[in-house]
This record gives sequence, structure tokens and C-alpha cells, in this order.
Amino acid sequence: MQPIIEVTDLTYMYRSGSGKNVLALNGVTMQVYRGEILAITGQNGSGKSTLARHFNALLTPKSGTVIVDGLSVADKKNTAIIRRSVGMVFQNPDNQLVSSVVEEDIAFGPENLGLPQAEIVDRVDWALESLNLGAYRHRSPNSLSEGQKQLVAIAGVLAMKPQCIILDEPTAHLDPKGRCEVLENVLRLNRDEGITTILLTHFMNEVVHCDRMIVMDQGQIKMTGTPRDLFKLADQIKALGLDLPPASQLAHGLKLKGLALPGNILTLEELVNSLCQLP
Amino acid sequence: MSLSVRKIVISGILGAISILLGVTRLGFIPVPTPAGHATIMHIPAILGGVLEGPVVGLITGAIFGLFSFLQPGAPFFADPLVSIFPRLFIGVVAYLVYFATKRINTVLACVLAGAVGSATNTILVLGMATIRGYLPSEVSVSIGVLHGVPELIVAAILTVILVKGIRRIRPEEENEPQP
Amino acid sequence: MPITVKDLCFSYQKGTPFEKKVLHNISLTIDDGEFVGIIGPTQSGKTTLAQHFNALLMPHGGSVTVNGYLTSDPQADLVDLRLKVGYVFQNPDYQLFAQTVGEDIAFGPQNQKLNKEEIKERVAAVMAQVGLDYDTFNQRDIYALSGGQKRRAAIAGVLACKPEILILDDVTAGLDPRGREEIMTVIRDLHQKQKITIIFISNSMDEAAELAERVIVIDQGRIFLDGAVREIFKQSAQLRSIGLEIPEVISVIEMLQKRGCVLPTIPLNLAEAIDCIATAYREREENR
Amino acid sequence: MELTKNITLGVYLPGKSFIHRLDPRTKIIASGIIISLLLIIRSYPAYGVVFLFVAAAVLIAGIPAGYAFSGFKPMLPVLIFMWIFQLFLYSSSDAKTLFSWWIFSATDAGFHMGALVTLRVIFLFGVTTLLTLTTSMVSLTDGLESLLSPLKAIGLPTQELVMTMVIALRFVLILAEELDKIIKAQMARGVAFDRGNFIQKTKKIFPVFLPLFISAFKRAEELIIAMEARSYTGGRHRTKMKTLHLGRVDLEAGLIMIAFTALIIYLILITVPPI
Repeated sequence: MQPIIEVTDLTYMYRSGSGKNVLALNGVTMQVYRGEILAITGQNGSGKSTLARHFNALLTPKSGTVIVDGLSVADKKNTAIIRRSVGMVFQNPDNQLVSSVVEEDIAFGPENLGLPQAEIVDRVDWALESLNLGAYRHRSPNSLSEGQKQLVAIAGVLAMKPQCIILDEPTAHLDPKGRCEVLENVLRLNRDEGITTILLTHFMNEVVHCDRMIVMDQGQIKMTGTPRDLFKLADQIKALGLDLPPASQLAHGLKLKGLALPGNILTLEELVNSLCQLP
Repeated sequence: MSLSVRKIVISGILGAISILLGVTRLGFIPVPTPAGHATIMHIPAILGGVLEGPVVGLITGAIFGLFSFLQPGAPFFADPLVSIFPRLFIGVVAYLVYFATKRINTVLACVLAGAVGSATNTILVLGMATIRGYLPSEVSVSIGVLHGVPELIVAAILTVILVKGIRRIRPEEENEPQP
Repeated sequence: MPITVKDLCFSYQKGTPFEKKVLHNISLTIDDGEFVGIIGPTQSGKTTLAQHFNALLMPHGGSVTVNGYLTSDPQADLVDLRLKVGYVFQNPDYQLFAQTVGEDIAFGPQNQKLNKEEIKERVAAVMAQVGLDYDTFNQRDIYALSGGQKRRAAIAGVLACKPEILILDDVTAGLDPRGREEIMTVIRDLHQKQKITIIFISNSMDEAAELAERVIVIDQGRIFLDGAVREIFKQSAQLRSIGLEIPEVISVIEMLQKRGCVLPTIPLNLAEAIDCIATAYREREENR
Repeated sequence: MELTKNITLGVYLPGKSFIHRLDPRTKIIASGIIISLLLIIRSYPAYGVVFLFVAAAVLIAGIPAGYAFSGFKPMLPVLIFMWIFQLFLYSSSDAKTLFSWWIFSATDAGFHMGALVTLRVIFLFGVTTLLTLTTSMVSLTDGLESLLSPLKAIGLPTQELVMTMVIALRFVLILAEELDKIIKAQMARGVAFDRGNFIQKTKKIFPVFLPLFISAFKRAEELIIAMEARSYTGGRHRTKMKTLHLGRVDLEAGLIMIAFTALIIYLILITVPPI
């Protein structure tokens, strides 16, 4: 598979408010493949946001390289093109919506790209439809639920027709229902539109649905692999301050109690099936 | 003149606070005078000037002025020359005072910026209200003293505390305003 | 300090064209020493209800009585009442404002006009209760704390007022697993060791199941269910009908029951679920 | 304790009247013309015409008179004070004393001065209220952006300036909810906002203002990043989804405005100001 983003030996340091130097990324090397959905997980402060912000040139490498679709992030001339191809959705929907009208907010990105008016209208209609937001197009984001607001934010990025969308803890502020809504839509966009998706999260039942996962800690990548392979390693995951998905956690506990379950259970259905097949 | 994204966003959000203080009436501190209350709605403009420079101070003041024109809290603010025009200067003056005195001591500079910024608001608004004939000069002077002085004190203290507080959450290089 | 609510009604924007009724005839009693979880979909009125318990909102109909005092009584000392019923908001940034952790926690006691020694003692005591080491954190800048530490500092700031009832409004939202575990441990300890009555508002069914002894389910401004935690979670079909998610540990038992496995209990946490399933399978093996 | 209750930000009354259907630019320009005229009018007949004009506009827009007046009520005492101040304190050389009371004497010049400025603010208030009641804040900013755009030629960043207003409007309600929670969080720690003297009350501002401003600045930092991530670099290469179109109603309104302006200027020229 062809990588769309290639990170080589990336290091990033910043000065904190109290004047200390913080090493946020320490020698990170990784790839994001076209069309995949990749989860990046790790405790707060593990460096996952800092890493993701390099992918659309919000940060530029202090050392090492980040290549997006063949273009180096370090070169300022590439910034506009990179931001066109890599969109980003943030944690708090209130702090990323600009306009007081849903459809105008979704138009914000395409307007910034200087597209012709007819094209903007088409894209806004398409983005609204893709995320089932048509009914809210003339509403104010303030009147929507947090989950719906986050969908508006995703629609705003989608309308820019990026090749890749980064979602930086998009569900951390949402209630369980909103989390479900957002996750379902993200998975569907990845499947139907083929948009490469990078999901930053610490909800393991979201990670379960991803093609690949990366676990970060203290600015370094500690684990890379498929969720099925990595969640077998319960002790390592826990040592990095993360939970297992509930089903894996149950399976792990039951195995310790002597039940002969397979090690790579991810969902409740799999767990129940395995339990029922026990002799 | 060009405006960075940073200046646009911070002016907008400080402007929102100004409007908010007006619509919730929290921007009014009851002062023991017959005329009612002193205002702190101009504090965001002062902060804009001190923290982000004269342009942000000017725009924040303009939003404050425009809003008090569209939803006037006192009758003569329906006159744009009284509501909008004087507010353009609050943040700019605060910036100039801060810039001129920060070498001596930044705390002192904040106190002076807050006080002079506040006085700018009081003097220009009442001055325009007098020139435009809404208030006789005697009344303006007494309102100026009764309201202007407590406003000035509150603005000076709030500026110091807020500037110090906000700087704690920001990386160092962003902490001096760029003109 | 029992709380009694009778026929409580409340509307937002009352008297304007935008008036919206958010609480309909709510009646309930919360006794000393209870650990009550208030759960319900977003916008169901949980927070609005809880804000009546310490007179942050006043009823538009019915009454709220805390420790024998009507909150709507013009003679009631609301400041005193609010100190006895602590309220911690979801976002600690709404509350923290002082330079250092110690100063911020001291803010409540200062409002109570305590002397310096007493304040210092209280600060040290509550910091211990929330697991913040006094020597390490007393002088720490508020903004240099991690998410979990900030929330603990906010809880400490409310505890310092010596509340007899503590209302926690969605205090685990947005934390990572480790931060959430820290807070849950603190809350459990406050109830078990300090014997504080706790009212825990949450969107997370898992946390409510794990912590609370009694659960009140609110839907569309009305009490939907009210009872002991196990009784409530037995009624999973009803909970699902108002859009609530059932904790995974309970779902798995249900799924097994559908497949013909008979499991006796409703587990409230992971350990119980594991025990429950493991025991059932062991018995099955022995029977064979 | 419910702060958002009193927020009447841009109390827009949606409708389909002649005035509602006007392009926002037409309404802004028309309001601008009336406001400018009001700033120079010193004649009662001209005020009479303005009254008829504004009253007709209120009727056409279908705004209930009681509703239009309700916003005005709290200002009445101040208006009366303003008039009384001028009545007794305004001085000019040829003023005639109407009556005296203690050390004060009311003059005819003071009476007219008071009357003129009071009428002026009443009508100014009427015009801005009419504008905000019939135009949503969003179309106001759209109209403003379009009207200001010629100023780009002299180097003014008009799109960016309007963007600051768009952001301000978006954040007022968000910050209002936040403010409500901050105040409640501090009340729950024993702050009694309604107690104490001036100094004590002032001190109680800090535990509210500091979290409010800190949160506002944090939100600002996040919004800056979010806007940059969505390729915002200022107004230069931007296009717009919506463009405004002038219609027949705007032409009609334009003609009415020309007639109105001519009449007012004529009245200003032929009448002698009372002072």
C-alpha cells in the first residue's frame, strides 16, 4: 500500500508557560496508508496531538521529516496545498465553528479555497447530505446537541474534499449517544468515500473499529499493529495508561479464571460466541 | 493594514465578552451615586491593547461601540458619535501607555494602561455627549467624577490581574504585543 | 441533611416567548449518607434538577427543602446552604482562578471568614482527601496541573467548605482512562471514608453502575425510574427505550441469557461480571 | 440565577414584510441616511416627518407597537432627566426665563435644547431598533461586508474586520453559558454576589472574570488553529457562497428614500431652528 503520510525521525520541542523545555515528540517514525483508518492512542500528553498537527502543517518539524502526498511539511510553500489535502477536526466543536449558521460554517473552508460560487454551493449541499444534516442547515450551531455540532465540524472539513481527515479526540466532549453518532459517520465516510482517516482517541471501543492502531507514550511510538494483535497484549496496554476494550477486558479476566477463551477477542459478540462454544 | 488570523480571532472573542457584559448587565457595577452604575464593558478593549497591540484594541473597542449603538443602554448611545467614535480609542491609548511605560515596570504599566484606557472612555464619551448637546457640561463633569473614578480604579486593578492571569497560560513569545 | 423535593417545576427563559419547561412535577427525597446517581440523556434536566438542591436555581412551582429549610424562603441563609451542599462543575476551569492550588482551595474557607490557621488545616486536610500531596501541590500553579489533577483540585476547593452533601456534575468527562480512574477512586473514598452524601450526575452508565447505590433516571424533565442500582439496571429494555446505553458488563450477561445461559446476578462492574460468568461456567462443568 | 434569560442579542423578528424582504445593504444605507439626517435636524416639522416615516416603517414591518416600545421603557427616566438637565442648565445669551425654582431657572432655550436632543435620541433608537428587528445579525454582517468591500482598494482589510464581528456574535452565547456556570461555581463556594459594599462587590468580580477571560483566550487559541487548519489566511483569496442581489423592492425603497431625504433637507432649509 502507498503511504499518504510518511514521518521519519520526527522530534519536536516546545517551551511551556513556566519556561521549561518539553520534548513532545522524540524520534517518531511512522506511515499512514491511503484509504486506511488509523487510530492513534495514548494518555493525555503522550504527544498524539502534536504528531497529528504536523500532518497538516499546523506545526513544522524541528528535526526529522514529514512528507504528505510527496510534499515536505517543512517547506512553507507547500502549506496551502497540504491543508487542502489533509483536513482536521478538533475536540471541542464550539471552538472550531466560525459562523452562527450551519450552512455558512460548512461553506467557510471552500470559501477559503477561493472556489467558484456554484462549486461551493454544490459542496455544501453534498457535505450536509453526507452527514444527514440537511434539516439543520439554517439553524445556529448553538441550538444543536454536542454530537450534531461535531458532525457540522466534520461536514465543514469534508466540504474541502480532503484526501485525509484527522480527528483529534472528536468524541471526548460528547455523551455516549453523540459518540456513537460521530463514530458511525466517521467509519461510513472512510468506507464510502475512501477518505484516509486518522482517529486520535482514548476510547478503546472506537479503536476496535480501526484498521491499524498506534500507541504513543512520552512522545514515542510504543506499539503499532492491528487492534486484534495489540489488545492481546493486555499488560503492555495497561502499563501505557490505557484500558482494553470492555470485551477484551472481560475475556482477559475470564482467561485468568481458567476459561479457555481465545486471546484476540475484541467485541462483545465475539466474546459471547466464544463463551457459547466452550465445551 | 493587514490582519493576522490571531488578531481577528482575539478581537472577535474579546468583542464577544464586551457584548456579553452589556447584555447580561454584569458589566455594570453598582456605584453609590444617584445615576446608578459604573461600567466595565471597556475592559476587553484595554486587554486587547495591552496583550495584543493597538489593532486588536481598536477593533475590540469598535465592536463594543457598535454594539452599544445597536442596543443602547443609555439614550444618548443611540448617537453613533457618542457610542462608537470614543470607543475606538480605548484600546489604542491603553496600548500606547503600556508600551511607553513597560520598561519601568510591567505591573505599573498595566495599572496605568487600565487607568488611562478607562479615563479615555469616560472623558471621550461624556465629552461627545456634551458637545452633541445631550448633557450640560456641569452634569458631565459630575458624572465623570462619580463614575469615572471608580471605573478607573476597577479597570486598573482588573487589568493587572487579568493580564497576569492570561499570560500564565500562554507561551512566552506571544506575551508581548506586536504593533 | 436530607433533601426533599416536592412537585418541582422549572422553565428556562420564563416569561419570554422562548419559555421552555424543563422540569415537570418532580418529587423525591435524598437521605443522609446516600450515594445517588442521577442519569439520563443529555438535556433531560439532570443538571437543572441538581442546581435546585443548593439554591443555584429557584423553583417555579413546588418546593425544595434542604435540611428543613425551604430554598425559596426569603429568610433562608442561602450562602450557608450553598456551603453545606457543595457543587462541582464538569469543567474545573470554571472554578479555579487563584495563582496556586493552595490559594484556590482556600477561597471557600476565606469566604467563611475562618482564621489563617484553620484555613491552612482545612486546605491540607482536603488535599489529602483528594490525593494531592500538600508539599508537592500547595504552591503549584493551577494551570500547570494535568486534567485529572485539576478536577481533584476543584473537588478539594468545594470540600474545603465542609459540605455535608456533594454534587458532582459530570466530573469525569473528557479525561483519559487513568485520570478517570483517579477521580473515581477519590469519589468512592469520600463516600466511604468521609461519609459524605454524594449526588453523582453522569452521562456514563458504567460509572453510575460502578459507584452509585441508588439511581434516579431522568427523562424529559420527569423521573423515569428511581431505585437501587441493581434494580434499575435490570430494566435494560426501558433504559434503552429512552436512548441510554447499557454498560457493556450488563449487555454481555443479557446476550448470554439470550443464548440460553442462566446467570443469576446483574453485575455492576468488571470484576463482578467476570466472577458471575466464571462461576456459572464452573458450575456447569461440575454438573456435567 | 439564569443569565441567558436576559440575552436579547439581535432580537430579530422574522417576517415577510416589505422591509424584511429588502437587501440588508439597502436597510443599512437607509438607516445610515436617516441617522445622518437625525444628527443635523434642528427643526420640529422635520422631526414630524421623521416620526411619520419611522411609524409607517414599524407598521409595514408588522412589529407590535407594544413590543417595539418595551425596549424603550427602561430609558424613559434617563430621557426625562436629560430634558430636565437641559431645561435648567442650558444657557444662551438671549434665553428667556420661563419659571424659576430655588436657585434654578428654566429657560425657553433650555426647553428647546432638551426637546431637540430627546427627540433625536428617540428617533435614533427607533431606527436602530427597526434595523435589528427586521434584519438578522448574519445578514447584517453580510451586508456590511459587501458595503465595505470598495474600501479594500485603499488597503482596509474589510473582510477580516467583518470576520471579527462574525466571531464575536458566535461566541456571545457560548461565553454566556460559561459565565452562568462560573458564577454558580463560585456561589457554591460561598460567594454572595448580592452582598457587601462597593469595594466588597468589586472584589467578587475577580473569581468570575479571571476564569471567563482565561477560558476565552483558550478558546481563541483553539479557534485560531482550527481556522488555519481550514485554510483561512485572511480575506484576500476568499470567495463567498452567498452573494446579495438587489431586487425590485430595493429599487422602490431607494426611490422612497430619495423623496424622504429631499423633503427633510427642504424642511431643514426653510424652517428656522428654535435655538
